[in-house]
Amino acid sequence: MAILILKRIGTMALMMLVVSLIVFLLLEIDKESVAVKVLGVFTTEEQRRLWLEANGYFEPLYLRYFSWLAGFVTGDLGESTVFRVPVSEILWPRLANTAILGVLAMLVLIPLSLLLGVFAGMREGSLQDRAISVVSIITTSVPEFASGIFLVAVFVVGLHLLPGTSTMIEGFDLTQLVLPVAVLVIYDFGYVTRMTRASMAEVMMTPYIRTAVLKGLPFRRVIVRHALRNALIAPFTVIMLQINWLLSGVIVVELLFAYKGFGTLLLEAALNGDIFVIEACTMVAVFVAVATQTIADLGYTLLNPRIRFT
Amino acid sequence: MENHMTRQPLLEIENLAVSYFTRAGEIPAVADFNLRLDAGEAVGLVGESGCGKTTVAMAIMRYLGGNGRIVDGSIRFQDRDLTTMGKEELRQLRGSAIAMVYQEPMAALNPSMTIGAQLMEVPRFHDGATHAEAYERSRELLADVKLADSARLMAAYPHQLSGGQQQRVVIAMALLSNPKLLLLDEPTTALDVTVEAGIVELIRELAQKYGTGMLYISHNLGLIRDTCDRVCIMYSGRAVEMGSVRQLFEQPRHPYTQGLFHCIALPSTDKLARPLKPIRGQLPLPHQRPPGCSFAPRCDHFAAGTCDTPGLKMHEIGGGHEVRCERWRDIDKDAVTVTAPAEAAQAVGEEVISVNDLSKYYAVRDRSVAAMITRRRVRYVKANESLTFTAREGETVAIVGESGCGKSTFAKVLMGLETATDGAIEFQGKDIANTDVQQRSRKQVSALQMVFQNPFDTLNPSQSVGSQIGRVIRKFDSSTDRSKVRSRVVELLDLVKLPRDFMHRRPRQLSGGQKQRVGIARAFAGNPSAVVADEPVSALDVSVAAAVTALLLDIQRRNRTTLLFISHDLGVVRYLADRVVVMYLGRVMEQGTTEEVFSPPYHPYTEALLSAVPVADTRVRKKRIILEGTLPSPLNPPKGCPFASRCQRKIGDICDTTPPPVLASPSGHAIACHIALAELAEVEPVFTVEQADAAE
Amino acid sequence: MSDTPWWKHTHPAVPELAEQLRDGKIKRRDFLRTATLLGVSATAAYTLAGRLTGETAIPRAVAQGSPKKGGNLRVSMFVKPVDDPAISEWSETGNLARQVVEPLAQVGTDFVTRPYLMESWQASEDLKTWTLKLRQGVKWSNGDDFGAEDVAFNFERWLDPATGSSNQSRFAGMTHVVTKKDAEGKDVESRVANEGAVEIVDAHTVRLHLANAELAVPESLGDYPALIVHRHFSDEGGDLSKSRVGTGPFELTDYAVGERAVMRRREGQHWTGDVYLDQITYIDTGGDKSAEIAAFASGQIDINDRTGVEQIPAMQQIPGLIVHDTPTAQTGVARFKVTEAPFDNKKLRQAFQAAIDHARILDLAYQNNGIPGEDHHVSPAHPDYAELPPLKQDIELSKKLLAEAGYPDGIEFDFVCVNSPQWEPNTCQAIVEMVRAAGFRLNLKVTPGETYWPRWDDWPYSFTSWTHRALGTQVPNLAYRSGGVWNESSYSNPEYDALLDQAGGTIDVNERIKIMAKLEKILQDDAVITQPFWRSVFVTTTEKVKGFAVQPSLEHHYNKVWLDT
Amino acid sequence: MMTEQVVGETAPPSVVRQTVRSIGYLKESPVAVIGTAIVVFWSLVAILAPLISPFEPTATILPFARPLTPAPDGGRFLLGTDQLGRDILSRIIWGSRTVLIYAPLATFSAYLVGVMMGLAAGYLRGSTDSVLSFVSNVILSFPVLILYILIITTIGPSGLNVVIAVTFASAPGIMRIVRGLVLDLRNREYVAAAQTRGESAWYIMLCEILPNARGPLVVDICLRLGYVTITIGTLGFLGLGLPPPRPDWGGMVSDIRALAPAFPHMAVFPCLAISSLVLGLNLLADGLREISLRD
Repeated sequence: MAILILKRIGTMALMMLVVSLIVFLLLEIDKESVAVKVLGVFTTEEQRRLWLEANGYFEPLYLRYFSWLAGFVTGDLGESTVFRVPVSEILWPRLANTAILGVLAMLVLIPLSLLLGVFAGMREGSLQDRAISVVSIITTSVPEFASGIFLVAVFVVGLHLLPGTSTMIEGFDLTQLVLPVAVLVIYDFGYVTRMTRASMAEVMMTPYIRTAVLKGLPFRRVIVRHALRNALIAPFTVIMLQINWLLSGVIVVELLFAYKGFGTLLLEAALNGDIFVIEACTMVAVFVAVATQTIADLGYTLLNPRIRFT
Repeated sequence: MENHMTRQPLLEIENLAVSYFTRAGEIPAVADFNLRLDAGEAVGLVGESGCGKTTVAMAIMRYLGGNGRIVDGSIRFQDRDLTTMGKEELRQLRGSAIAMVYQEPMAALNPSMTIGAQLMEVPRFHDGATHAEAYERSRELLADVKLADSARLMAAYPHQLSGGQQQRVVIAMALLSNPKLLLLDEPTTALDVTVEAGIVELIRELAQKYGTGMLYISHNLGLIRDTCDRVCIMYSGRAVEMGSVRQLFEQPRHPYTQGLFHCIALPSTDKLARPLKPIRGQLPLPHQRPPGCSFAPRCDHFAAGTCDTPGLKMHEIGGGHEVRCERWRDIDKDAVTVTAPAEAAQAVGEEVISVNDLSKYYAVRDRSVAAMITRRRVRYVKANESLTFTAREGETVAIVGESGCGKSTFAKVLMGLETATDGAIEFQGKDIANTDVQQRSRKQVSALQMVFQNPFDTLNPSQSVGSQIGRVIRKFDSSTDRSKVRSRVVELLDLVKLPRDFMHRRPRQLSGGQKQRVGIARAFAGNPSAVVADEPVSALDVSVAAAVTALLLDIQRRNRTTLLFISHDLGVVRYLADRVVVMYLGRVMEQGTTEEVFSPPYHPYTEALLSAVPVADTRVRKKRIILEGTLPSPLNPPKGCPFASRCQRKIGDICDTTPPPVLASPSGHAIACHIALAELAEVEPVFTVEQADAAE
Repeated sequence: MSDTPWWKHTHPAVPELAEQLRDGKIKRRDFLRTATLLGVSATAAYTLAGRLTGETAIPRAVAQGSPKKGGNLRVSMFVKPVDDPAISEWSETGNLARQVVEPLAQVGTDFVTRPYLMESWQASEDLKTWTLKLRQGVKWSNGDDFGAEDVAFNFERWLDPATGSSNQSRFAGMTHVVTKKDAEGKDVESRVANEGAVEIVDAHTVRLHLANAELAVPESLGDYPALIVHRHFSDEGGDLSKSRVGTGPFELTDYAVGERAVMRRREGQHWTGDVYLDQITYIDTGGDKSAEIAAFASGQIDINDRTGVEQIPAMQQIPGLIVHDTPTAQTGVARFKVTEAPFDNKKLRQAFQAAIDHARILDLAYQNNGIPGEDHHVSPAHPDYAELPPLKQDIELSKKLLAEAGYPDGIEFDFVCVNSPQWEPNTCQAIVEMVRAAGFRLNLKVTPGETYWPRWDDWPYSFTSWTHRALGTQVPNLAYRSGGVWNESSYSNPEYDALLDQAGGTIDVNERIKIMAKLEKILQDDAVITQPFWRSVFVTTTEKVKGFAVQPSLEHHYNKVWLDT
Repeated sequence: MMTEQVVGETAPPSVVRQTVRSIGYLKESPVAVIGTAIVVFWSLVAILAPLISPFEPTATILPFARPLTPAPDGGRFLLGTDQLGRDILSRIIWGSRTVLIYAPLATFSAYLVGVMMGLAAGYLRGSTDSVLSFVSNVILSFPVLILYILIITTIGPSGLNVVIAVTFASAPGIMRIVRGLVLDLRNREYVAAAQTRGESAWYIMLCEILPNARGPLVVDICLRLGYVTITIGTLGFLGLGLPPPRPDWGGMVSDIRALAPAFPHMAVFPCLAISSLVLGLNLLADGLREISLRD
């Protein structure tokens, strides 16, 4: 197991290295555009040249890459051109905010979708199955921006029940997270539910469930002891992948609700050409994604004795 | 045979009818089914796939899935009607009074629970046993099913066990609560023949020990003969004949039962003396069953007005022997003599394929820490080691062995899908062992073709039959003339006795046997001089298999093609091969003519293989040899004789340490063994025919 | 605002202006604007104007009941970095800084520039020497007295090329170009301050010496990069978020860029008198305008920085919100690159012009919140604006002209515009639809700013937004003079250039307007631009917010704002 | 299992008959029927846009009209108009063209690349597989919307670039699916049969393997079309989508979202349009999967 973990971490490091190269090349290969982004459109060529010179941009590309990478590894993420502060000063608090949002969404999403999925898949083709399937397929078809706008129209403008933005100015306020979490969950729970349902339904069809039933076990026992464990292996991976998805999903939600998270930081950076923030955000996002993927793989191994013991 | 009427009936099925309800409507799976099973009695339920035998078992268990329903009749178990029983009562019965053993042991066990946990559930839920009691009982039963090291097994997961061990676990689970009735649904079909022998032996012993009534479902008459007291033959959802094993095997009355016996290649018989006679036609689909006798369209004794009237009943013909045939009195009960004309053995021609010291290793990269320390990072799976044999024109060479013996690897090397590690294969005078199929000339490729194992896999589902055959023709003749290709396709369809309009069919519109015929047509499209047939009929029902085998041999003889027939079924091999090569763990154990291999001197492995073959002939007495242990890992093969770890005739350390010499007789019969040939020659033959006055 | 006594030594042009006003030769508004720029105090100007015209001059910031003290004003605005006001590029930065540090002059909600940290200014006749009389008794929050030294220090910083302040170009007349050799021996040009450009006359008087005439000095002093920091600002790190010494009524107590900024009222009396609010909380609601509406709807904010025209209908639907507006000289122009075919064809351009109904575009794209444009880029808000006969849409004429231009079957070309703010693509879409009837098939290419701005003066036909400038000649100087720095249309007309020079040297408003009329007519006839409208700007508040009026540059003047709870 | 009768039928099945049959096939799942109906509905709307659209989609007529307001020159704004006075119904009708051009185009392009990669990786294995798998893992490790934002902000928003971005971001996922299918299918005996007659690798990949992978791929195409539709909408919402004035559902919502609380009709209808199309595609995928599982 230790070997497996080490191996996975090695793969992860390699992946991050390649991603860093891609990000670097994508954003910094054209140094002229870097200068334009950092100094602004209305600067003279002379000013840009001076800046490039001062910041070592006339070094060969690979040297630039290595010094950039070294900076990254040591936590020097550069300075935001829009915010004019070190990127790390804004990035980490924003990431923490998104983590709060993400964890809350997951706390709602996971039990909800697993429960519904298991409930539906347990008796495939039943009324409860049909109902859950229909609801989940409909909610999955509504884009986040649409459900967000409607929830605001109904609960904020119409009913005055909930706060319209989630800026958390007066300190942490759970009511401000209700709508963002709702939007995230509404869009995503259908997918996880359907995956869980499919997995559960498949397990319910397997010969070993037949064995368990024909062993004379009570239905509850068959479900809880025999079906669930096997049925939850696939959704586990799906759920871990949702963390990757969440990093995308929060962009729309954070924008809609003015939540000061990682998603809006990245989006605004991208729209404003805040190059070092883009780089840092992307690297962090990919790191989180790759790390969860790694955890998912390892967890899958742990959950699945067929892999664990070979 | 005791008169079962005097005994207490354990299970009585009366007028059972089961249907599945689909969008297409009601599909009757079982109709008018009656069966009585006494305590301690073993009844065999035999039939080809789709005949409804598993449905009967599942109806007893009341487990018919979402769309299956018992539409008529009753199933009484110990005088309680299972068909009307409440859920809770049923649950208490399941797994305790009635238990079941399944076809695929691997699938039947929960992959994420330990063996122990799965076993212990039975006493815990049925007998209210404590954890400790349940553990103890489970462990004891594991020992009972002859699984050594039961404590370790209790903590193991299913995938860590071999197939045979898994099935023993399933049997142990079934027996844990001392069931009165044990349903066995093809319990050995998924297992290798030597493993099967061990399981069958175990079932027989346990049934005696526990006095359990058994309903043994199988398509293999040989297995039924070994395990059951009475037999019920099913065809197309109905029982067609029922009686004691002796009654049925010696005097089959129903034309279908008779046909079945004609389809089986018995290892005790000779292909020339008793050729296979397939049943013509094919099983009707449930909604296409004819009125009256379902077998009527395939029956030689069909009489209009009699056989096609609905509601045919079983007729008692004495001694508990029943048959559902209106004309049973008119059919000669010894009609087994209807034989196809015996064909003379053919003279063999010159060598076509010559395999010389062929080896094929696969490199396996070991990434464990231990391997890093010992620097043995790369290890080799020796799939084939020093194979040497030849095949001549017009000859059928059988390559026999259990799964993992390397026969398929050899086929791949021969076909050029893999290249050899060492050695040579001479084909038409050229060494092709290291020539990838892409590098072979078109002539070489077309001269060496293959028939594959799985009929459901052998044809591309998205292309029509005609275009698949046509592609081969275009490829080998480089002929692009559409009409020429088309006429050749028609020719080939004629050759494999398929209607010409099958050209436009998609594979999914074909039955398994028809697909396999197309596969044969495809293989012979380029007029090959040699054809490799990799278990071509193992997945087919007996009646279909017989027809396909006969067809294959017929074409082979006519074209004087060399046939390399890969099989694990010694019955078929005996029937059709001229020469036999027995393989074990990538090595040749024994080779020679069919007669030589099937009679002493045997290699101990050959001997064990032969004894494991179920024989559906009550007159044949068979020596029982049960192999212990499992196949060694090909990654780490034994130093000496590969078979030493399981050999019933192991003579000592020499077997473990020294590779055996090849003992060859002048005729070319070769055995790789440390035991002297003379000693082996004195071994009692595996099969002895009890009565000299056998029909043949 | 401030009560400044009548300053005796007004600019020589003022009496003349007053005369013209009295004679009805110039409008009151024009008088006010020009007079204040020349150094007449706003109150004085208003009083004078009132006396001269008989109207009562009341500033727009009207009394709204009796002010209450206390409260927290929650403002929705991008919270941009607050470091050095001198280099800030964003009005948002200026608004944050403005609460802490203050400018010498301020443009009021009525467009009128007034002295702020000054008591008055006075320009020489040639407009080259400006004397700034600083306000006395103003204290820095650290207790220091505010004085000439602070102002001199700020000018020094602004003019130092190392600072990188945009004020350097605003006060270009105080600098000259020097050529230096860089490390590689290449010539590098940069601007440095002229010797003696800033003269400290006494503790509260500073005199600026410019090399050329400059009328807009007071407005430049009121612009957001011209906030006056303490003389030790550089020594204390040059960062306002760290060194929070200021003259303003508030201090920055909590600040996270991109999220929030909290201003608390300083102890003690501010020099402008009572400041009612206890606290101002700036809340960054992000780039999504619907989030801001939701914030208003759920009572999370009291006021926003600006309201997009596209938000107004929604704001109006929410009870308790007031949308304030003020007209400005901000605009956008669709302009041809007149040096490039086919736009070098004047007939074609005129055909295009004839196809435009300016008022209709204003209605569609800006919901009629502004003044229709006249395609010459001089605003009625400018003191030197000359009214021309209104332009009329004439599709038939347009078709005819287009045919004459050689395109009887119409013409197809690309029209490039930036994707935000939204009124720009909206305006462009309205134009595209409008001219279709005359045979112009325009392919609208909406691009992000990142694509648009690097080439903004390069596109053959594109739409550019322009901010407002004090005088009618300022934008034409930049945009339509031959070789002008921002001449995006590449328009070049010696006659036009000459008129521009002439107007620049003419202080007499009527004379100037006469010149402007010619100037405007030339540009209009040459049909270089389509200028659909002059747009208003908007700010939304809740009903609780009192004492507020929109400042045309969207500056936050919250000293007299109070919350009615 | 055999689903069709073995008797009868002698003529070779024509393309038409095949199509008719596969549509008949859909009837087996009510879910698929509803899904198909929705998709076909929108396709017809897109095709017939010039005929059924009551107004020019870009014509600026009467701003802020509520639904059912009569138009000044006759007719009625059934779904109202937007802030520029454009008829919302007409814009939705014409917007279906944009969606039904770009989403399929992007999906098709992604499929072209993904299928080729997947075939090569799954069939050729070895270093080709390692390299392609690693590349796809790297791309898939980017949260997808972040990837889109990065690409679009780098190359700029335009229809073509959306297609490029979708291709870049989706191809690796498609590759994974195809690779998985190929890994299974390559062991089929008909593939071995093709190999033993010396067929070239590309023939086997394209003619023997690919057609048999179409079942799961068709399901995936439907899901992915829906997803791409949402993605294009979301990019439009974030201001990175297809530039105006071409009507685009996501862009329509984005343009008026500030007005949504006051003029819900401007947001509701485009949102309904996009959701219903995605729903149709999801239902179709669900139905197809259901049908394929039954056989």
